[in-house]
Amino acid sequence: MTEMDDLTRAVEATLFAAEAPMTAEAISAHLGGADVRAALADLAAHYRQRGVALVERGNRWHFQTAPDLAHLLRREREDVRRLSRAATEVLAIVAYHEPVSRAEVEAIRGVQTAKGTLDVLLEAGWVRVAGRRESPGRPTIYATTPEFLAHFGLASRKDLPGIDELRAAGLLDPVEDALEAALAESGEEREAGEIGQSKSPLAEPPLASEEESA
Amino acid sequence: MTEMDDLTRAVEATLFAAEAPMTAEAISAHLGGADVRAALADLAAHYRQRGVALVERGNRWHFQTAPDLAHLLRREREDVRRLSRAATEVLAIVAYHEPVSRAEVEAIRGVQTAKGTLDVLLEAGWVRVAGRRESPGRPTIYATTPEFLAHFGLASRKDLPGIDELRAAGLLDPVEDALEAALAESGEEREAGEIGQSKSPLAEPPLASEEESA
Amino acid sequence: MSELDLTPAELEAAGEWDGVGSASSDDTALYLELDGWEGPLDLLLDLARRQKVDLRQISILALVDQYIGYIERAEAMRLELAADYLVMAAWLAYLKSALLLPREEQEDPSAEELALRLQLRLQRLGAMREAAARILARDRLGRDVFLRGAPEGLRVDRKNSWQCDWFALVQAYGQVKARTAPVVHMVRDRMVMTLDSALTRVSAMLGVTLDWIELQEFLPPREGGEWTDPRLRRSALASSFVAALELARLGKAELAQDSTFGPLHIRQLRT
Repeated sequence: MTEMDDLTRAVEATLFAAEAPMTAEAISAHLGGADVRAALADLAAHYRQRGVALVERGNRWHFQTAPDLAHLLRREREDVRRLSRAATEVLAIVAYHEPVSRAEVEAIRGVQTAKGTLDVLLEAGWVRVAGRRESPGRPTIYATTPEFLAHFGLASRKDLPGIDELRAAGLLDPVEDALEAALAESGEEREAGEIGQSKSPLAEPPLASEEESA
Repeated sequence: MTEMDDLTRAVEATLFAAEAPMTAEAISAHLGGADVRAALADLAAHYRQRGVALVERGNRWHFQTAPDLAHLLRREREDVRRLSRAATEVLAIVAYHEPVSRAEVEAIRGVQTAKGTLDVLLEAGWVRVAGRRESPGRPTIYATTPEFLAHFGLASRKDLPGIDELRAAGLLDPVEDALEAALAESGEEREAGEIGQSKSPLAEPPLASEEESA
Repeated sequence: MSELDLTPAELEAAGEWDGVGSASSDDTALYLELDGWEGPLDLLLDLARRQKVDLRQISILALVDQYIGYIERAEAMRLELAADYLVMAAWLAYLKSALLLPREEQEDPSAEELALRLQLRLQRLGAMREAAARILARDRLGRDVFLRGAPEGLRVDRKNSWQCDWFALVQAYGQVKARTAPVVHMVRDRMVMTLDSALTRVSAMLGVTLDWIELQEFLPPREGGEWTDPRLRRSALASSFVAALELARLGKAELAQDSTFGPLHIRQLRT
């Protein structure tokens, strides 16, 4: 490395610390009137191939990150995240019932839907706002997008399995039924007192607030 | 000028663009996991005699103007925090004795420390709460931060002015320890029981309360 | 500035002291203003510095005299003295008298020990005060050295890539449907024996005989495949049991069970 003269060092430090681009005159005034042109030229040459460049724009000088490294300033990081259970349910309801309002989604789910849950689906690009329903309150209605079909490998919404198919696959069996079936199978000899297993309708409030967030 | 390798350029650009000092790990993470230690050493050497220097403060790296150019760059409006004498003393005691409890600070200063004094240092980001001491009362203990090192141009606490001499002279040890050592040295003929045990109420004057706030 | 062996005057020159207790003034010019000191120890340290010797060699006796003299002058000028200063004065007066006593008459802890302790404290405070001045005299960020004035800043934009598969979607819909279905499910009729019918049945059967009858006998006969529903059987057993308890409570029947979990027997009570 070559020795730098003091003026060049001073110009370098001044421009480095400056909060805005400076004209050669302003730098000179700051440094007691020295002629800084040679120093600026030296510095510009020195920084030409470094990670930082000294550039002149409209007579004002400033340091900036080398243009080819600009991508370092803004990096994108993609976090792969699994859709939460709640969001998956909302997505499924939108897909099966579209176009559907949030109130309708909630009625079908039986739980309130956090605002963030729909936002996640909008962000993922799987659900879009499909206008407003011409009914009191004119609620926003939602529908799925072509990206939704593409992501799930569906040619159209008709490809979603119907209710009968779901039932055949056992996906519609209520949890309680499955439990009782299991009990009846294993527990012929159980005591009578155990009958009380079947849930009363009051065991679950109709509209619980959503525990699981998106 | 010699050709720079891409990684060194990227490290240079990253640190130039960064708004706060960065650890080598953070730089590495930003640049996709590359080992940046060699690049940092190269850059530090390159900038050693320039108007701008690459420095390491508490494991964090940043560029700053060269100290000898201070007279050229000093601004009309200093943006350094003015500290009260009390705050300055507390800061020094925390730095040289860390981790240290408030009671220990007060024992050295001989006055109670106003709550605001420590708050000023916490707010400046120079002192942090470093947990609690596992002793009766579990007092909160304080230590300095990387920002403290950066602000005062210290690479690490080892850089604290005169810390080695102070330690060698025993001036960082508690008074009790020093007293015992001194008595053991001078008073071979004394009875062991006499040494530093059982403090009488008169053994030490009480703490004064701090009138001056930070 | 050299970082070692700063004199008090240089400490002042470091420029950050707000304190008024200037050590560079000489003894006669002592400010009679206690606000300048941060307590008695601070004043003592200042007085000690005036001895212009290493803190390890200060004369405690001289220091005590100076302090007490200072306090007396302040009192003579009718200045309000903070209690701390008076307490220290009293303590120092005690220390002085103890130091002047012959050694053997001294109490424990000895006056020398007390003096040494005071000296050690002054040394420590003095060391920290110098250290503070040295720290403040370093090249400070924003005063002597500067960070880049207009850093571009580094930004990491987080983008979420959401994952969900076909099966999870369909399964979720099935679960929603299943979860909201129980309203229908719960009203499904179930074969049960009510308590009323059990009461009637047990009462009627008890009227037939005076012998002990096992509770099991009261259950409806297994015929016509009706018993294939185990739930009806359990319901009948439970209802009959409650009916038996009710009859016993009413004094119409008595119950007996030979062993825990053994067969439960019931018979009519003669009235």
